[in-house]
Amino acid sequence: MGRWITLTVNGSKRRVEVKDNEILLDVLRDKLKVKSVKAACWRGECGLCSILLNGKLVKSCLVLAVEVDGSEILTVEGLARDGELAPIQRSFIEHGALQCGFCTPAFVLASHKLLEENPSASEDEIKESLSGIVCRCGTYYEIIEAIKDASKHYQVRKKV
Amino acid sequence: MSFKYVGKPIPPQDGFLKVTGTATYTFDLELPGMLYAKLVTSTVPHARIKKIDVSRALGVPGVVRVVTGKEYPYRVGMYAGDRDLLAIDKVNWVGHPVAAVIAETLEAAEKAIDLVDVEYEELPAIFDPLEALKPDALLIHEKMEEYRHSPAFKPIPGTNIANKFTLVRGDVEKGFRESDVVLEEEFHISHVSHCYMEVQNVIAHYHLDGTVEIWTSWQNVAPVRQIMALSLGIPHNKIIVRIPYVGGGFGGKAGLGWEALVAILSKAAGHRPVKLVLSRKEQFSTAAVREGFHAFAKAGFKKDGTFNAYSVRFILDAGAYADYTVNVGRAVGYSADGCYEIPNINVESLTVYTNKIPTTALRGFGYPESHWVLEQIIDRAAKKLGIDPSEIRRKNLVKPGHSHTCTGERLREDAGDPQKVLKTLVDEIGWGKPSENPPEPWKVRAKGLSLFVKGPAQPPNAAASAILKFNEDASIDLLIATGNFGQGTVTALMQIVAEEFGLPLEKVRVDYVRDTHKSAYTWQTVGSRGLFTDGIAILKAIEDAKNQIFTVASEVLRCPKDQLELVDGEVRVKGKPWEKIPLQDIVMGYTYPNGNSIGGPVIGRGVFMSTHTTYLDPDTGQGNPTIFHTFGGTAVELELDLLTGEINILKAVEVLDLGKVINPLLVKQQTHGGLIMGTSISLYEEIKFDERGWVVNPNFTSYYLVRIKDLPREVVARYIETPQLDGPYGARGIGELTMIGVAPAIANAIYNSIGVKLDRLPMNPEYVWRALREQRPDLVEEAWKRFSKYEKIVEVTI
Amino acid sequence: MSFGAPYLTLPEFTYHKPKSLKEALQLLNEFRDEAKVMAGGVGLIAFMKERLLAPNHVIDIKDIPELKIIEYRKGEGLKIGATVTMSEIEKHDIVREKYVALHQAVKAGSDPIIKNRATLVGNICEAIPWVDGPVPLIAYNAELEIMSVDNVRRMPVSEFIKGPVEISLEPNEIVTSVYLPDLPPEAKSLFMKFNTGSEFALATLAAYVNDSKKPRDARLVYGAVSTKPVRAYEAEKIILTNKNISEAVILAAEKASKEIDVISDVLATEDYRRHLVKLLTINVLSRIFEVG
Amino acid sequence: MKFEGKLAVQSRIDKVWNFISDPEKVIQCIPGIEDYSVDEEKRVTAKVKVSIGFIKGIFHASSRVLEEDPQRYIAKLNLTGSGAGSGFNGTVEIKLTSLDGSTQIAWLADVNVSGPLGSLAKPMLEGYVRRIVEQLFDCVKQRLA
Repeated sequence: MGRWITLTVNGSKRRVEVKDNEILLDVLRDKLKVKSVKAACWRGECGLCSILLNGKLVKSCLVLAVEVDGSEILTVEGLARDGELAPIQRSFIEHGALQCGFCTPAFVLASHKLLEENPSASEDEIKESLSGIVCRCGTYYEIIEAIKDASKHYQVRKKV
Repeated sequence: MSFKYVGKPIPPQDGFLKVTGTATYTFDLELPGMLYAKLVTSTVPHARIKKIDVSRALGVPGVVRVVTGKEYPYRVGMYAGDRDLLAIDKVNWVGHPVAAVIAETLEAAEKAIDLVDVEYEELPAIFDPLEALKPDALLIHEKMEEYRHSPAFKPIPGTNIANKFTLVRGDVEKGFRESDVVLEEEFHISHVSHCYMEVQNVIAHYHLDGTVEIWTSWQNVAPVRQIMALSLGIPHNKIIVRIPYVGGGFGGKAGLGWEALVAILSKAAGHRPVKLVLSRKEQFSTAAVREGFHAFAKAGFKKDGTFNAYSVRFILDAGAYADYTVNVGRAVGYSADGCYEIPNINVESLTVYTNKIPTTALRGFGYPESHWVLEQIIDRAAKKLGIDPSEIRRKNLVKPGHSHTCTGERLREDAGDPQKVLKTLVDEIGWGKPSENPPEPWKVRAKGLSLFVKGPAQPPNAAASAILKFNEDASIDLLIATGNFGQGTVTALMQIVAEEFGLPLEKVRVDYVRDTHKSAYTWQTVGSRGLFTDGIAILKAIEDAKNQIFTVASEVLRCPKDQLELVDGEVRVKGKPWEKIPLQDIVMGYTYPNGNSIGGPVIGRGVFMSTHTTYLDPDTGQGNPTIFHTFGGTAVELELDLLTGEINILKAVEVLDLGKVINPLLVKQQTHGGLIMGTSISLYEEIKFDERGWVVNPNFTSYYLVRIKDLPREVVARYIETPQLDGPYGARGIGELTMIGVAPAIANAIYNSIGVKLDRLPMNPEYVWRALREQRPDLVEEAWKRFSKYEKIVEVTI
Repeated sequence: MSFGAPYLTLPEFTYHKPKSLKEALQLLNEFRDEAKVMAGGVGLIAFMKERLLAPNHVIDIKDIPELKIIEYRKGEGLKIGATVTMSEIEKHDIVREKYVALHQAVKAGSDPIIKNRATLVGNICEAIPWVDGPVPLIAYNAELEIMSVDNVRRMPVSEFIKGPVEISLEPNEIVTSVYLPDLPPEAKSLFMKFNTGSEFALATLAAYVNDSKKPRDARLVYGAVSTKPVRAYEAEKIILTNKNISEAVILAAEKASKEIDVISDVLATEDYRRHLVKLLTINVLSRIFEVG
Repeated sequence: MKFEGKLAVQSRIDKVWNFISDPEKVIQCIPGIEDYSVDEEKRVTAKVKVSIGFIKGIFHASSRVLEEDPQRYIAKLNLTGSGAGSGFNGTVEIKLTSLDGSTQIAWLADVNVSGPLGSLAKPMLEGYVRRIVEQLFDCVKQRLA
């Protein structure tokens, strides 16, 4: 009844049996135990289940698991390298850009992606790129500050 | 005095786990052998249940049990024990849980709920609390007299009134007669949802030996246990409630939750653990939300602006179950006077049942409602009297040390400095200085003010405690129960501990799981009380631990205790810093070189008990309801589009007298968060119902939350530090405060500038557009002319 | 039955991922009513979660090479394949420079994360009254290419959408591409959306004007105000014939707000929408004609 | 949503009444009916296949007699049902009048649809319900003919 798919999740290859009607979000959380991927609406409105799917940010509640066989997935668990936080992660902590923390994985991941693509993102660009994720605690000003502050590290990276 | 940690912008101590995605929420937890529950909910607003047929549902592979209300006819609740676990014989709103399916997978449970056949015999439904108050109205709760309720409340059996609060002070009729100007106004608020991101979810494991283990996304452990013990009759020590990280609460995870139900489901399913996760739709239709509200106010002022008499009637639309809303009704009642001295005041606050979604507390409960009314009344009076809104406020502000609140409580001298709050607010917003003209001549810019005061709404005996335990290396485990759902309180409390012992912050640890079995007791983390009550308990625990440490050190150093001090993790003799013992040599007991030992492991304990609060008199509402008051104010400068009705906040200023800012980074974060939530609720949020009582916008598409692109352009947060002498380092609470002033400040800005009254929330574009057309057709006409003849093409960004 | 579809999981179906259009069409021909075609999946999965749809088969067309194409040919116009995402359209140079209304509608259509999956064709086929995609397409007189195993046909987008959740598509047909006619260099188009306090629009307008032709060529298409995008023919006529543009803009706005069908729903009432139609018309047309 | 309509049937009023007031007979005329049962109080429960645009779903519906007056030829029914995540509820009133030899059936329906279907497709539900009712009475007309 199920079929086996292969995914690379945060750098490690995973094989998992899924049913055709299973949502990627649920497979990541329930079967692969990638619990940083949260959910709050299950229909593409809150953005908390955002992941990088083959380098593109998508909301995993609107993706079937069977369609992504062979794909590469990056979540916030995969950002830290060799025990070192990514600059955006450090910046989120320093600027207090988190309260309850439930939306934090999605915001961190989306901010990281934004800065990798556009290290000198303007405030408007930051706002536009994060408009699909909801933070009910209202930590938006701090998130913007954290991104602006972290951007210097990404500018350096890009030059290298 | 200079501190190492207190008053410093320390980053949130749970930040690392949160940015790496490793912070654990109940949502992330699974237990071995766990089953999934899904609720069958009512599709009709009011009906007798004639028959429930579960046979088809039981046929779904993977379904273990289907439970209905008749099997477990318990009544549960925190303040009002008016709620059933599952509808017993009657459903009272669309979304009322009627049955629960328990299955091996969520998918099987979801399939099965469609196959539970419920036969209803419909009854007439009441959707408006004003209808519910009519003498011949149908009773939604026919046996109200049988419900358990806290002594602070007054339900009226034989009516739909879940709580009646009355407050009388002075002679209001005489007050009106002696007033020069009397206004009568009406205000309304729509239902809103808390929209915390982590939905309500619970795991319960009812063991065969009668022990119940609970994991839940809730604000506090103790009330969960208390509700379960009282309503299910399980002894307290057989209930273990654990709360890991919580994805937001805002008061919506403080009252009655699903724990008792899920515990029963676990028992019914053969004592296997069961998890219930609400969907967002169920959050909008089945979980409790903030109540709807009507207010009818009459206010009398003297020519010089003196607020002389105030009579107000609050009608709360509590929905099918009132539980926590009875306390909201009480709080809205006793906070009716805000931060003003009103000699003659009369308040009636009715919490009324209707056939709508049940309701509960939301950030500031009662206070945003009372201030929505009062702060607009002030501006309307100011206009009538020709007095500036800041001046009329200045004139009527309470004077700590002299004034009495409407409950007759004499305000302490150290309660705060409302005049300074007002002055700072007025300065920061540039009150009196006209706004710049907007680039588009069909828009207007305006400024508005609002002041507020708030104390924790709690029973008089709401206690807290703390246990502080040293480890071998003189690191500290702090066992507290204060909920951790984003407020930053725990970081502030850790700062206090590190400060007091002169230890690095890293040496203080608060486990992320709150546990009735392992954490100290605190009544609840609500009402902005955590830092204050638990902070005091912690300071006492520190004192207790220090005393133990000094007792030993005094013997070792041969020096009286009062000559010792704790500096940088060492006990030193004052003035002789070379005579010292490192803490780690004492905290497990001191061992002399020969092996003789004295003292022992140091465990500090401390409690907080409010000794000066009282119940309020049932007839007059007089007494001392709160443990402290925090004064604050919000001012906004906004731009109103006269053609679309859109309101755009250009600048928001918030001033709070916090006594002492323990952590400026996190206090600012709370202030910003409250301003944003306040903006969202003021301008957009509203649960809408259709004529059958169905919620028509149970999602984030048509129930709009402010997003990152909708922020006020500029925010300013200023803090005044008038120490609260009994507060930890002089501090007062903040969490809820930050939201209260936003809505009235917006409405006041518009009223002040163009005289348009906005009486209901939310002030969304269509509502504002209607109000403009009705109240100022001339302005709209003028704006239209300017717009249609506008000479410049305006770049509108899409 | 419970209150309004509170599901987190999907109903059961069999998933197919054909590698060619031929294979996809054959599958669809076989399953017909029992099947639904999935492009980005945004609408389909949301509809399935709501239990508004419960197909037995889902045919995912993402692997079909020819549907991924977006290309412009001078003299012919722009072709956008069924699986081209909104992000790809938004970034496309020709779209940004030439098909301004489409670019603006895509930009404003949803958040950037959704746009990485959502497709324009999917947006059209959902036929939800509040979506933005079809509105500029109708203003451009865009057509859809629709295929079945034994037939290929073209149909204007305006005729394809019949009403909410109702489209002109046989059970064995797939919408393969959208064709936008090439535009004369003088042509101007703009799109504007009013959605304060809502993820969905309360009203949108896409306008297309070719001022160089005599008489002028003008199309005004309003979205989110009615059960489907609607054109204001009478208002267009005012634009076509009136010599005084400043005056024509106002008259057209008045006319449009009166002539079109407008509904009340959970987002806004009919009154307010008619008013927004007026404002949008003036805003958009003044900018097109650079009235001043 | 309120709808009303009238149609004439070439049949005697008592014959029409006997048909109309017999759920077993009327139910056969409901478009998309898949399965049904009738109890002794004329309470009908039925499974109906509904398709509105591309949305297709099974609705579980039931009806109950609220009022039946064979003297005045008036019947009033309550309808409730659910499907596609949505619910509906309403009343239908039917009144027969004799028109020399033929009979006029006048109906008045008041139906509310709640849930996703209601908010998504309310504007077109009107047309849909109208179509269903017309088909139903067309069928009644044919059966009586």
